[in-house]
Amino acid sequence: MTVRIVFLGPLRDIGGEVEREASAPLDWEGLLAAVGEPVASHLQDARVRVACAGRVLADKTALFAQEGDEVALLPPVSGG
Amino acid sequence: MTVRIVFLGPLRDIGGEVEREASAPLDWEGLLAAVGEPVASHLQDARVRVACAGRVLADKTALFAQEGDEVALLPPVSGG
Amino acid sequence: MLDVRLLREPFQPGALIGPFTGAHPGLGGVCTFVGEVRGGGEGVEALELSHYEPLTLPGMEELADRATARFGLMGLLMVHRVGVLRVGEPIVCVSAAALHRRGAIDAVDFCMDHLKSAAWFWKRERRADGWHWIEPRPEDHAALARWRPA
Amino acid sequence: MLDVRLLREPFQPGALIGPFTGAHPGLGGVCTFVGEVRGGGEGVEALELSHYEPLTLPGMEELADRATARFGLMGLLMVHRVGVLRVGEPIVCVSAAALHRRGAIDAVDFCMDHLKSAAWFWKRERRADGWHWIEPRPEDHAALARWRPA
Repeated sequence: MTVRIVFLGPLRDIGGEVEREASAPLDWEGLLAAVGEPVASHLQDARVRVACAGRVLADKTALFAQEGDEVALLPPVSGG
Repeated sequence: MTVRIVFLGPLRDIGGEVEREASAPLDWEGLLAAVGEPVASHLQDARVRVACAGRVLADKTALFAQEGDEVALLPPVSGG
Repeated sequence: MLDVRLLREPFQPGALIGPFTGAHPGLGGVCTFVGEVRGGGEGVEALELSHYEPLTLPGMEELADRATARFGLMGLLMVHRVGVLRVGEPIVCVSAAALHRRGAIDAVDFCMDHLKSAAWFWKRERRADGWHWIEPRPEDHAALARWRPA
Repeated sequence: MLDVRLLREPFQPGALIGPFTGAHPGLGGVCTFVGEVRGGGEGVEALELSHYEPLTLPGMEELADRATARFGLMGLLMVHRVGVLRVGEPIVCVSAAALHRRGAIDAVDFCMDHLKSAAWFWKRERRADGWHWIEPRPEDHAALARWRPA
């Protein structure tokens, strides 16, 4: 249980949790399985980005999180 | 001697005076004669406007200043 | 709140902007521009701004009215110095309060473009070799043209 | 001077802008935008801004660097609140100092468009019926698109 998955913004409410842990290594399919529905469906939305170890992935389906990495689920933003 | 002609901005240096008086009524030809060269030449520049009695004239050659009016010679502006 | 002033003495923009912002509870954003007499490399020692009393302040008030209507402002502060100014002194301060940032930012942009090349001010700079009159730069006229109806 | 901050507690923009302006002698203009939590008719009681520590501040710093280079700024102040904010509290303050007004105004416009819909913040509002997540409006995306190379 060594990858931490962090839920941001509305995904926190949708997932009903702020973070959870998953086994390393964690790829895209593993992530979808780990978060379950309905978050997995939201992750398919192109506007939802994924960061791993502090970097936003250009292609989230290429996720490959290692032991100790933090994976962040980033829905559309709204600041200012 | 009852129309006051006011020189603004660079026209003050060009005319060598801040204001002068002229006889009423004063029309465009009278204004050119009253201010003399080189100010008269500058007044021909489309960018130089003329105000009479606190209103900028749409057509400065239609000037017709009455007794007590102030005629202002307004070269291109630069604020801010 | 519409607050338009022509000032003969130095002013502190911060002392005006605080109360101006406070006068508009419920606002979404305030944009402010402060222009100062540039110093440094250009050798400017002082700046003199002259105006024409019967036109200058009424022209600023009309500009403020137009900006308020065009950008749906809650309030507008427009302050311009005249007289002799030293390097570092504020020349102009425009602050616009609106519900959304777009109106506030555009209103400041609009007012500055107009104050710069379509308001009744004449500016000259004193350099080592004397006074020089300043005309708006071509880019100032281009900036102004952006606001005209197509 | 580049001053980028993420604040968890209320702040007074005026207390930051004065020293920021003072830190740039020789400047020509300073443009500042302050966004506040809108109140009034919309029934908003509070706003919560959340962020993601590893991305948010680094992203703001990168945005500040880009704006400084793109608009030739002398200095840039960029402050954003996170946490729960009440109506009337400042959310964001961006202040840009430059030799000419164009760079200062455009830089503030650019930074606000990016903070609004391309920075790592998530916003929700509490109204009488509970919390509601806010997404950028279509006009926010359109505003952002203005800055992309053609």
